[in-house]
Amino acid sequence: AEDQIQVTEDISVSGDYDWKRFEGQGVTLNVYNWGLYISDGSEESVDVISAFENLTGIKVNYTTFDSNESLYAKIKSGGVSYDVIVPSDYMVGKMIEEGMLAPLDYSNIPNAAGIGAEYLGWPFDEENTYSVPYMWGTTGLIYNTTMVQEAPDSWADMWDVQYTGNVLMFNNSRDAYAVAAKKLGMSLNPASVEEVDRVIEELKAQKSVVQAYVMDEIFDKMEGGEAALAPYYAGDAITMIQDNPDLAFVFPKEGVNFFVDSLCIPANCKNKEAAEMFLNYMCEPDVGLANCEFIGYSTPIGKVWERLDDELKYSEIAYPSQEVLDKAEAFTTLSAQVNSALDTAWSDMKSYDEGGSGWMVLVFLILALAISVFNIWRRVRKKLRNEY
Amino acid sequence: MKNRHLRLLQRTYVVLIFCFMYLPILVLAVFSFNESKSRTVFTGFTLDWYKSLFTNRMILSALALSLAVALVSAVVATVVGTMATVGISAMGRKSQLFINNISYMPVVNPEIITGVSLMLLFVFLQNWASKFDALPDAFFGLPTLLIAHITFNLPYVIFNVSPKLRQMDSRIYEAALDLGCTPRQAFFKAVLPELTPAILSAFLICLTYSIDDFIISYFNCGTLQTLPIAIYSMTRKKVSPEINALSTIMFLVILSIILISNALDSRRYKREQGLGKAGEGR
Amino acid sequence: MEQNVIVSLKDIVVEYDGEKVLDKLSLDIPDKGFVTFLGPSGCGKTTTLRVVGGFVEPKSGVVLFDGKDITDLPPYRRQVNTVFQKYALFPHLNVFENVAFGLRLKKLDEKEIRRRVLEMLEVVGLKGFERRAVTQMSGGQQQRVAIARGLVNQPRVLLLDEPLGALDLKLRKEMQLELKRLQREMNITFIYVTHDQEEALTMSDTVVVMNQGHVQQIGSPEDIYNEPENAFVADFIGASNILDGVMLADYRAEFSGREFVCVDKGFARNQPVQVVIRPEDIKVVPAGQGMLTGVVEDVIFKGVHFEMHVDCDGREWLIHSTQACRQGEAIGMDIGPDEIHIMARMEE
Amino acid sequence: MEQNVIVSLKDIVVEYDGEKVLDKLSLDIPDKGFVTFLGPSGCGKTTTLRVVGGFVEPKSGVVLFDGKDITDLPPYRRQVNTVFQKYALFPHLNVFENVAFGLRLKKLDEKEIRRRVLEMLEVVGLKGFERRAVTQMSGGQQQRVAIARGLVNQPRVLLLDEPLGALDLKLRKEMQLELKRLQREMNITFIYVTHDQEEALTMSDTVVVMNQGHVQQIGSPEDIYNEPENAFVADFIGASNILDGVMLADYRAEFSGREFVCVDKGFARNQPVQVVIRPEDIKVVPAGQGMLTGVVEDVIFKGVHFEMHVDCDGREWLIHSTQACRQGEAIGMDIGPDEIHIMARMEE
Amino acid sequence: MIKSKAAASPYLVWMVIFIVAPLLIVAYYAFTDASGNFTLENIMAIGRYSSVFARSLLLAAEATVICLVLAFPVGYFLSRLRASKQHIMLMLVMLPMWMNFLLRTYAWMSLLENNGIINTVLGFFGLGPFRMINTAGAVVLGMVYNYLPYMILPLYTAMTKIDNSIIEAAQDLGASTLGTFTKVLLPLSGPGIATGITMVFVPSVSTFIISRMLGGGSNLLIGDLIELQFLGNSYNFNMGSAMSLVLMVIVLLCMSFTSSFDEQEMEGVM
Ligand SMILES: Nc1ncnc2c1ncn2[C@@H]1O[C@H](COP(=O)(O)OP(=O)(O)OP(=O)(O)O)[C@@H](O)[C@H]1O
Ligand SMILES: Nc1ncnc2c1ncn2[C@@H]1O[C@H](COP(=O)(O)OP(=O)(O)OP(=O)(O)O)[C@@H](O)[C@H]1O
Ligand SMILES: [Mg+2]
Ligand SMILES: [Mg+2]
Repeated sequence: AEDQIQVTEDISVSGDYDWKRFEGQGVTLNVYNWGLYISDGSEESVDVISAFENLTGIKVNYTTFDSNESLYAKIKSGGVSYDVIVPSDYMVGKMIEEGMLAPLDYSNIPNAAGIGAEYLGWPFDEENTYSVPYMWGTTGLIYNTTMVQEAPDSWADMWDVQYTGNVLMFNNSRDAYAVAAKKLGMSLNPASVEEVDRVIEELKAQKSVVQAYVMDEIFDKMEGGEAALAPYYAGDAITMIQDNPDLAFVFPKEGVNFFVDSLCIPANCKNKEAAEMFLNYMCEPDVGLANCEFIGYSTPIGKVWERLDDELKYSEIAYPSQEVLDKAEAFTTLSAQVNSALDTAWSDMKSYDEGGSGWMVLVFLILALAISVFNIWRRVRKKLRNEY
Repeated sequence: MKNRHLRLLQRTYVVLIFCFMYLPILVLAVFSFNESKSRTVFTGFTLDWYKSLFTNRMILSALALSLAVALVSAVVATVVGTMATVGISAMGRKSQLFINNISYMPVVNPEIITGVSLMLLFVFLQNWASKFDALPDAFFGLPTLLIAHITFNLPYVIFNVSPKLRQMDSRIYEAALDLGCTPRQAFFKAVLPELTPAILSAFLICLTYSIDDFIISYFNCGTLQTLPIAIYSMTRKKVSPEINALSTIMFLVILSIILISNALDSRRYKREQGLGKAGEGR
Repeated sequence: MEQNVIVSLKDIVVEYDGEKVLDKLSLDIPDKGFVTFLGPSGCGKTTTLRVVGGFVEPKSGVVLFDGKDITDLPPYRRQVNTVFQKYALFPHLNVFENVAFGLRLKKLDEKEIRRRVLEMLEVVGLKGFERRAVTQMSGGQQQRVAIARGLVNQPRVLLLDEPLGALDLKLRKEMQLELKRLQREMNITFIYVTHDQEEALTMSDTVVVMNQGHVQQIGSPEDIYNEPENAFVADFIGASNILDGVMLADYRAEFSGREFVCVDKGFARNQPVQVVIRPEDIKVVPAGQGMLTGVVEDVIFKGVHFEMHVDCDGREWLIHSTQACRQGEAIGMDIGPDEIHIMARMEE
Repeated sequence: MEQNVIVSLKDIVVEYDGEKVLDKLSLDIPDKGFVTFLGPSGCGKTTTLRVVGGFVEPKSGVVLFDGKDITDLPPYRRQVNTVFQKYALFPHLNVFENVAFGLRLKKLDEKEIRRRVLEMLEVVGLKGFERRAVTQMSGGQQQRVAIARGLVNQPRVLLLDEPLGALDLKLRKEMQLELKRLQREMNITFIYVTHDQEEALTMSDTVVVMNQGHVQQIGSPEDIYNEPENAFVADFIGASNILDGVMLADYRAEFSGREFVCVDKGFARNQPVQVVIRPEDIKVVPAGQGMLTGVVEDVIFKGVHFEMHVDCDGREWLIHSTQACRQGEAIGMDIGPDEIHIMARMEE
Repeated sequence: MIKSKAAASPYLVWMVIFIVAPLLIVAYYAFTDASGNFTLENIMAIGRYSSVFARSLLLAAEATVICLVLAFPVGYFLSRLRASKQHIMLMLVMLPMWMNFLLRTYAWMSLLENNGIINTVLGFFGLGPFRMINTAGAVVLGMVYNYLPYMILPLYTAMTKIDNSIIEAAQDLGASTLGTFTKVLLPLSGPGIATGITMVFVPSVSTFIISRMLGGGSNLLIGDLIELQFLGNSYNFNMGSAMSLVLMVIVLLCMSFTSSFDEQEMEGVM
């Protein structure tokens, strides 16, 4: 169109926005995103970040995290100031509660208007004061067809001993909890500490079956045929299946997690307006399309969906049927008490050892003591000898 | 005869150990030329991964940052550490022991504790300074990274240089005085050159540790990414053979640096020997 | 030969950790001489040298140089250079630069430096070695570099602290002659430290025998050897037979149960004395014919002479003789009046 | 004194990197003797010792011990103990444990070990030092520990590789006597390595002079000193005047432009020979009276004697004399027939 | 020699601020709760993770012992080589150390995976596949591999100081090969062994990379636990500090073993 600015071959952005106002000011944006969650130019994709830099003259320092919790910890620990972050739903809520996010000035993000209404106004941020949806999706079960007897259809298959050592599991507390909770037919948002304990017990029981607790390593492992079953995000499953046709994806019958990842600006952001420009850029249809094609997640922007190629557009995995969505449940922000119970229980679970080698501590303490006594004795002896 | 068997056994053992140490590196190198992304099946030869590596901005900028941090921190640590060594040597035995023991802390402490404790300090400093607006905006980042690297480098300088200083013949210093140097001149003209090899090797050690450090940087890098951190984030994603290409290049660079410096060394040695012979001939 | 005094120490006291290492030491060093400090390990030789060089500040006392007080002058202002015990060459510099070090500090021009360094290297016999690394030289060569490095600055006095201590016997002998030659050629004062009496005798014009921070005797090598002033000196300079005796009158001494004629006088009547007799000064005669009779206990072939341990009334005598006796043989011993050195008995 | 042979080397060849270090060396070591290997540095003394000790496998040749072939026996099976060049004490053990090391390996009972170690420490004069760390001892003391450690095992042969090399002169002299005494007391064979001729002469019953992997001469110290078989031995044992000459007939030699009477015979007529004359064997006589006339170039006082360098028709003679001459003085030199040692000229 | 204590002052200031102060802060956090009140709860709560501590110590100890056993002969052989060869061999030992730690560990992933190179090769011989990755064994292997040079080098340095004649002296006195080893070689390489143990044990016990990359996150180690508190799921500075403190105490206790050697003995071994 006339009022479009052609940035690269693939990307044009709306011309009625002042993209150049920070040019030459040496502005740098620190963008903190999930791994593999933007079209970054690898594998012949479009490099949307450098296009943004060319367009605006703003430098982007792009780094990645691999779970909401580590994002939270990194920001919470202080000091670090990011300009744009991409937390998921419940984490957005938690961060809002703790005053970690800055309210958005939508006049700087006109493209937000293109976002479908069904993706706005979720409980974690009802007015979308702090967050602009970036991608949405569901979780599901990825499996290697050559390694399973019959296609799994339930989370419970991940507890099946015939897959011992061939199961991968989420390496973050909420997602892992969700799997176990759904298996038990419970809500994936625990309401009480007892509930947490109950579900974590289930995870402990699963431990002997699990080969590894991983996050993005799952790509490599599933594509390489290292494991038979793994729960992961639907969008990523599409990527994996593309790379290894042996893989398949299923929405377990107990129901899955529905999530929205949102673009947010932390409260201690140093350059909010530039950050909002980045948000606006991310909501550009061309950019959204590039991202969507690269990462395979589901877009909340209508214009992007329309332009997807059919394979993705009508993908059962990316845009599941209503039946699946009906059974899907979203995360909510937990109360502080339940949250900390979950964290503790999670690390308990991780450190839990069936063999149980608690007595080893005793052995080690005794050993350490023996060594130090031996040392003192040695020194005394040496001293005596020297005096002699 | 028995000796020969024993020697064969020794050789075999050493060769096996070296195989163990080099096997993984070999694997990395071989698969950097693999056409497909598979890390285990070799499907064909390609140099594509090297090409794409050199267009990977993340890696290149992380590399630049790592080099810069390593260089600056090594220089600062070497200068401060050498000064410290000289100063400490002038102290009494008790204070020497005390300072040395504290200096040992970053060496014997697990890296994670050094990293974490520095992070806590920086957080504390920042919270405290934010009240007065005394610290620069981007305090967490380059400044903290540099401070952390200098901190864990300093002990290596001290423990490398101080034995040299102690072993050094104090008469050399006196000889310089005797020949007309003031104490300051004597230090720079006679003592410092003597310490140079130790200082240099300390500097190299600092560089190495600095470039290789992951854990301490990980806790103190703020929004920045050093090369190890970039590599870490790469290993946690869908791994691309670029990483193999990167390791192969790093290995070759290091290997060639070592070989060149070795060759230079032995050439200098030979030249000196040759000169010596010529001198005797006359 | 009446000589000027170049360095003069007056009542020097040096303490380490409260222990007196030099105790009111006074000493005049004649100009253009080869003066050797000789004494057992730890007697304070090095310390004395370091006082002259300016590396040790005496607790009290005065150091005069050419009549001027230089006690407080730092080392780099003294017209004195030192050759250190273990050379202390600068390992990072080659031979040329080591020698040129002092000259460069004086900011002489490059040509002049070159000329003087090369000249000095020629003098010490290291022509052609300029560019050699000092670490790649033998002990003797390093020694020469150290000497050249000192001499090139044309000091009035060169201090040498056991410069040959680390060399093997053969090299040592060579370097002794070399040093002697150098001192004559340069015509400056050498103050030389050693604990090897043979070395001291071989090289010096003047020998200063020290013990426990005190000067025991100063004199020419012959004086010191032939007329030791006390038993310590006598014993330290060559193996000796030292006996207790009594001076009966002038020229008559009694020891070993017998009266002897000697050349000493001026002692009080019946004054207890010590008698020193060199092993090579005892003549071996057939048993019964000599002044003393003894039984050979041990004979050791030493090449030039035989060393014999002779038991004489329960006292062991040491005799050097070119003539071998058998073990167990009884022999007579003759001692000429000249060979009997009488000295007042030291208090122990 | 006819003695049994305890160690016998037959045609031993040792190569390092293809270079022959010992070249068909054959040698008999008499039992209960004090045998010294003497030779310049690098001549193969240590290597020979190590062949006996079992640390070096000869390329060919046989080592006999008491008549039995032990060439392939490992060191820990040989009835031989070694005192190493730099002692090689175990730094982690104290004096007692160092000495007890060999006994403990033999699994003797504790009491017996204690008795023998203390006894041995007493023999070497280290009573009361049992618990001292060896690193805290002086060189001489360490030496004694090393000797005790070897001797306590009651070896038939004790090998000593320059055991006194690192000690200073005085200590060295003491230890020489000490070692000699020990050897006599223990009544075992000592094989001793040194490159100091005086040491070799002082201590040995038998001296083996080696050069470049070959034995040059075997004999008693007196034989070696007085009747060197070739110029190498003559030169190596004490400073000598070595001149080229011609044998005119039996008992008549010509050298230095003059005919001399000597005691050697059996050479061919006009055969070129080398003449060795010891510096102390030359008598100084007034100028014109002696067989030769020379001019004194240099006089050095050496305590016992004066060392003179005399120029005689352009050749420098070394003379030791108790009588000093002035520098520049012309003197005569007399040489008795006994003092002239004639030997066939070596091919160089 | 050169009497200038002032030269040390920049370092002393640095030391106080960046070495001493951080440790004090760790201690402070360890004994306070989120609102800054004194508490012992953090320390007590560590009891819950005793199995992690035990596992860490056990795996690290295993790795250390294996390193020691593997490295001892290497150090010995190297120290007996000729000087020129020693130089090259040392370079070879150190070369892998110059490679990025993460890359080296990553390489093991390719080797150990179920469909990895080792299993593929074994497959040719009809063996396997063996499950190697994501086991405790893989973690130990990673530790051994990464820290082996840290064991070889100090051992080598200590052993170069053992003169050949000392070994010969032992043989001379009747010690067989085994006797020489136990009675002379082993005690004399003591300082090297101690340093080597430190340099392998400390990083092994606190690693979180190796356990994550080769252990699959189910073999949680102390390092993981601490990281979890500061930059991960749990987010609890106080708890993390308490764990750090305990870890530090454990390590220092073990290190007192090393420092019992004289400074002089240690010289150059570090
Ligand atoms: N820096 C010092 N600190 C303490 N004591 C010292 C120092 N230097 C020398 N001494 C002591 O002073 C005494 C004299 O030492 P000095 O070095 O002058 O002896 P020396 O005659 O040169 O002996 P040597 O022949 O062994 O060199 C010795 O007892 C020595 O221990
Ligand atoms: N391990 C070795 N490898 C190579 N060459 C050797 C070795 N040991 C000795 N040599 C060479 O063998 C020759 C004889 O050495 P050996 O040690 O027997 O001499 P030596 O007579 O004991 O000399 P020194 O008096 O210096 O101890 C020398 O040239 C030496 O360089
Ligand atoms: Mg001295
Ligand atoms: Mg030798």
